[in-house]
Amino acid sequence: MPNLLEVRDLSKRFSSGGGPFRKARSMHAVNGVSFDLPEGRVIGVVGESGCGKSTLARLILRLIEPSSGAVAFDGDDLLAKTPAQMRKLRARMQMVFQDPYSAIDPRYTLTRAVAEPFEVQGVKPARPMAEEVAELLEMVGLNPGLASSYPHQISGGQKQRVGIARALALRPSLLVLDEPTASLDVSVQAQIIGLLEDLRTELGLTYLFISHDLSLVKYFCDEILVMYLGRVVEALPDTAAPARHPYTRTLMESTFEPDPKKRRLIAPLEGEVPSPFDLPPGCAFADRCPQASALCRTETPALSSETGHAVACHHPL
Amino acid sequence: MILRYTFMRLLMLIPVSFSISVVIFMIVYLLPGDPIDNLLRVGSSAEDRAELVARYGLDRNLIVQYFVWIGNMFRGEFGEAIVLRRPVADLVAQNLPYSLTLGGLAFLFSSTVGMALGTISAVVRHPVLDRFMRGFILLGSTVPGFWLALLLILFFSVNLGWFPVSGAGGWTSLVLPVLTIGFGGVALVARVTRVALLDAQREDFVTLLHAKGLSSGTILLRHLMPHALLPVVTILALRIGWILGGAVTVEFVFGRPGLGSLLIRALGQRDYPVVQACLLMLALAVMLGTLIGDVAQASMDPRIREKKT
Amino acid sequence: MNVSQMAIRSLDAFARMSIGRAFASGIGIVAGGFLILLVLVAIFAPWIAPFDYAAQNLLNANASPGWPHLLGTDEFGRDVLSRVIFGARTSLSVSATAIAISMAAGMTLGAAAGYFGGVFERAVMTVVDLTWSFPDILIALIFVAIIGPGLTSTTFAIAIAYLAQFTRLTRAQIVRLKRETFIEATINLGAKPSHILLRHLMPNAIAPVIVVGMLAIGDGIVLEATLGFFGLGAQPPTPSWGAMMSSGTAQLFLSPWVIIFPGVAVAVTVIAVNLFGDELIRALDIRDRLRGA
Amino acid sequence: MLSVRDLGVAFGAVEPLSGVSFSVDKGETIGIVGESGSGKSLTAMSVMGLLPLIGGRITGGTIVFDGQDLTKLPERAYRKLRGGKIGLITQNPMTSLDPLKKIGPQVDDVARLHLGMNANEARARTEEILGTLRIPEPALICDRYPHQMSGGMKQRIVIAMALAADPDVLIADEPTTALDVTVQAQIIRLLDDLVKQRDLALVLITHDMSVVAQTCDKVVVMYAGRAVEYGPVEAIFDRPRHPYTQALIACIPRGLDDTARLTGIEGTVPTVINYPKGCPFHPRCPRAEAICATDPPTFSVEGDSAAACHFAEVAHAQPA
Repeated sequence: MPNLLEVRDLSKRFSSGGGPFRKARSMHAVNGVSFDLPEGRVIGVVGESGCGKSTLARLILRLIEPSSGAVAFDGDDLLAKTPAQMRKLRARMQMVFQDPYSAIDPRYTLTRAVAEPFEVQGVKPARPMAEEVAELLEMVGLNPGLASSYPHQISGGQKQRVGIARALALRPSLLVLDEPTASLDVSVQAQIIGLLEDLRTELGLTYLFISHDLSLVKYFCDEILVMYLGRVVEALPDTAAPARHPYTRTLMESTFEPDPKKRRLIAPLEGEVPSPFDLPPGCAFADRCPQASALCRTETPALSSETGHAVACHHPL
Repeated sequence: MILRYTFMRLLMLIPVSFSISVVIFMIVYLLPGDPIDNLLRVGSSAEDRAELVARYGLDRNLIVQYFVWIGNMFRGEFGEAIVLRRPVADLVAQNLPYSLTLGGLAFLFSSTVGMALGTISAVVRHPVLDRFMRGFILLGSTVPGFWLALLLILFFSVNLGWFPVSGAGGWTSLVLPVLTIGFGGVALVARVTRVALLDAQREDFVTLLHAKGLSSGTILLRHLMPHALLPVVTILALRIGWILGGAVTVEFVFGRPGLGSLLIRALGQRDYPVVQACLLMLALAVMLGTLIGDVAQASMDPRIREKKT
Repeated sequence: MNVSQMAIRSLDAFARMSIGRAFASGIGIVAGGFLILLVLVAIFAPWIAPFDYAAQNLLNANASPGWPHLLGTDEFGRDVLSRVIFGARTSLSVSATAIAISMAAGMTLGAAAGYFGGVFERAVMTVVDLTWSFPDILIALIFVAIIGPGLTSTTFAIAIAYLAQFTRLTRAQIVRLKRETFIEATINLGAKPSHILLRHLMPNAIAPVIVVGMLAIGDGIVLEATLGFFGLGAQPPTPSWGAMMSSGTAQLFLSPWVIIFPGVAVAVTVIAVNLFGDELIRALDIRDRLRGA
Repeated sequence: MLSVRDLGVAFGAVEPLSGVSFSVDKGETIGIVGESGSGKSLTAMSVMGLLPLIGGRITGGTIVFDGQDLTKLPERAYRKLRGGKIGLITQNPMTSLDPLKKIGPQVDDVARLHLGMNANEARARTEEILGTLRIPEPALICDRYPHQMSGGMKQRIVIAMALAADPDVLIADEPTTALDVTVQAQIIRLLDDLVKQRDLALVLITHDMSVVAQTCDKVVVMYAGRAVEYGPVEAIFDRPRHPYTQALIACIPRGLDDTARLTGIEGTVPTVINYPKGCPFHPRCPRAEAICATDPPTFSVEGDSAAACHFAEVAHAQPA
């Protein structure tokens, strides 16, 4: 399969403060991320809060301008596009957002919300709009009878379905899913995940799935990128691959099995994700890593791959 | 920490006071007619005019003029009142104490009574009291001050004869003005206190305070009040400027001397040096008010202390 | 799309429902009914007023309330009731015009500041915050002092006095809305900035601004009355509630009704405006959005 | 140690909680699990006697702690229990400490209130407890403000407050929901150790079946304000008899070692205003029949566990 998305050395640096009385601080939210997403595959990006996974999603869709790096969508260099070209292209790369509760304009009926993509892109659907909207609602498992409801009249799970319908209205090829189930109840989360799986096979979609939940990512994705403080520390070629980075292993060990017989003695990792501002040199994980050596505190390990399983660690497992 | 914050906050006043002084300085130029005429009494001789021009450098460009003017202001030389024919500084010095007394008392009255009423209405939560408070707050924040002043005069001074109708002799003459200004202030402060307390009660950490076994009284005094005070202090600080400047109407109705009535008379008589001086004083009060408010807030809230420094 | 069109458009099913709900409570009916009645009185003043508001009758000066002068007469023997009725015209129209100007300008400034951000936003907000901390009466007084007394300058003075409020509020709404997911989602659909601003940001921001505008009409009436009281507003013989009280101070002891009734008119109107505004806020459920702005 | 029988709670005319029972002993952890709106947090508030704070009241049932019925306890006596004998850990560590006060005094309060200590003794105790919770440099932390600390650290402070007076029961309401997974593991381990070392009775309220599987001895599954199934953790996971429990377990993605497809539960989680009649789960239940829509099911007991389902007897024959 050809690559639908090629991300090369993508970085974003935010700087804050720098007022007359404050010291400017800078933060590498995303730092030199590269990966390929072949058509039809699902890549999961997993990491804890502040690891830059959401920023990465927005950089790829150019909702935030990258500081450096390149993104190619279907062979097209996205960063070379003018704003008008970019707007046109957005029809083919859509996103489902984390918070379904504010993902629809509260003043829009579902019909208007689902028809908005056509209005925005100036596209006339083949069928009458009402039919098109009903079809889209049905596609995401919503009763078309809800079409004239307002967002506040439906549940969180239903809102997320509307969000998916909006994203799919223009038949995109790439769908970026930014924690689409993080604010939903477990039973509803499973519904949405099931729906996304169905849609993928039905419409031949390619997904980039962002999540903090490793077991969900393992269930849903073909490949996994593990991020820590802006960098990809490990790229698992398949979900069964054993962890080679100490952080990935910790992440796996911190994720419990839903089975009381598989209880384990947790040897918790000390400390927490440090502030992403003004990071010291070396591996960002060194302070919490049981394997860390002097080398780790001076030199940042590069993401290197042997046999397709890349890891950024001086002392891989 | 708090000293550092105060210092930073003072530094931030420099650009603000600069822009305010420029606006006040520009008033004479924005007026229709010749700015020099605006500063001279009618029928002044050519010599008077020449002297004024020389003193303020009025023949030079605006920027130089501004610096001459602001320099004079810093030395306390506010110029000569056109109509009253006295140094403006004297006029200000004469009127300021009246404003400060009235403002200070009204401020004290509205903050203490307002906070007390607000706290009671937030804690007691009785439907009748609630309705009464809402009615009071509504009246206090809608009834025009000058009309209330007139009604009070009519009732207490004319009908009952308890207090003098006007003037500034003795403490009795202060009662009605303080009540008039205080009425609106009490309503405002009570409303803010009430809302802030109710908000604070809804905070997550309050549940945990109860879970620690603290009594409701302790929680109210030691934890809720400090939180509720944060917005109250902001409002009170804003009120400092409002009470001094907003007392215009009340001073006018009661015929009291003060910055407000000085300003309104000067405006009516087109006595611009006086207008400029009054505005400068009021602006100073407003800025001082916000400064005090911000510093007070910072001293109560560690998060603000750190954010700004 | 201009502001008034936008205001009308914003009264979609959602908002119409809410205004209906504001009328649903007892207080809402009384306050709203009173306001409608007042507007009608102002419009049809010439047909309702029992006397000519300007007709002097020095022989019948300072007459107490009774027949035929229900609310008495002033020092020139003019009918107080008729003057209060015609005064409603002046007070309402001046305040409403002023607030409309203020709202339009404030919304434009605030929306631009909130949407574009950066240096422009900081410059606008510095000025706005500064004027905001000054008493509105002071700002209005200075303005009237500069361009002279009269109804036109009163109108602009009120507009300027409340400009800061509308700018702050609109900006706060826009800034808050910009962070909502649906804005990002719509941008990601390929929407132009104009679509975002006109179809999402403004329609969502407008409800609280309109409600505050409605409340500000009450404040505007008080401010107009105060300026009129100082003799800086409506010039004789134009009747305005404030001006009536100004000329009445001299007669305070002799004929208090000249002062009491226009004052009652101001107070009752402002209270009605506030009560109805409060019901609107509740019906629209926007109390939280009005905080801190 | 703590035993809740048939608890019912009402806010005005709304009854968001009814017929909830469970008990927990020293050294034992019971999990109360359910989705949003299932009433699990209300259960915590009821046991803490904090319902009046949010405008609710207990309408029925008993909460027996140490031999006395807490529902009849006067507020003054209840205050001695809260923080003294029963500690509470709340969900969001970011907002659960007073932001205007330093950490030290906030923790000191507990020892001063319940152990009658003076300021110095209380501070010594605070530092000791912070130490046992593996918080580095307790003396320094006491002098900090909440906003200067990370979420995991704040949650430890909250735990320290709950532990300061050596309570018998700890109620933890979603203690790790707001935390990152690696920090969640730390906190779960910490709670586990505390239960063992201090012989605590822990009531762990959570929406996460994996957390329950990892830590609890017993489980109560709640749905729409009712307990629908309870029993020992192994029994619940091995042979869930209530269709809701079965579905809830089936909603957890388990990775590649499980080929079952994730489908979720049809329909939406009911809210207090639209709790269904009869069995609360019937609108979403694949096995529902006419009787489920009309008659609330009673518990069918089997060994130590029980399920409130009309078809509980046959249900376990066909596990999820």
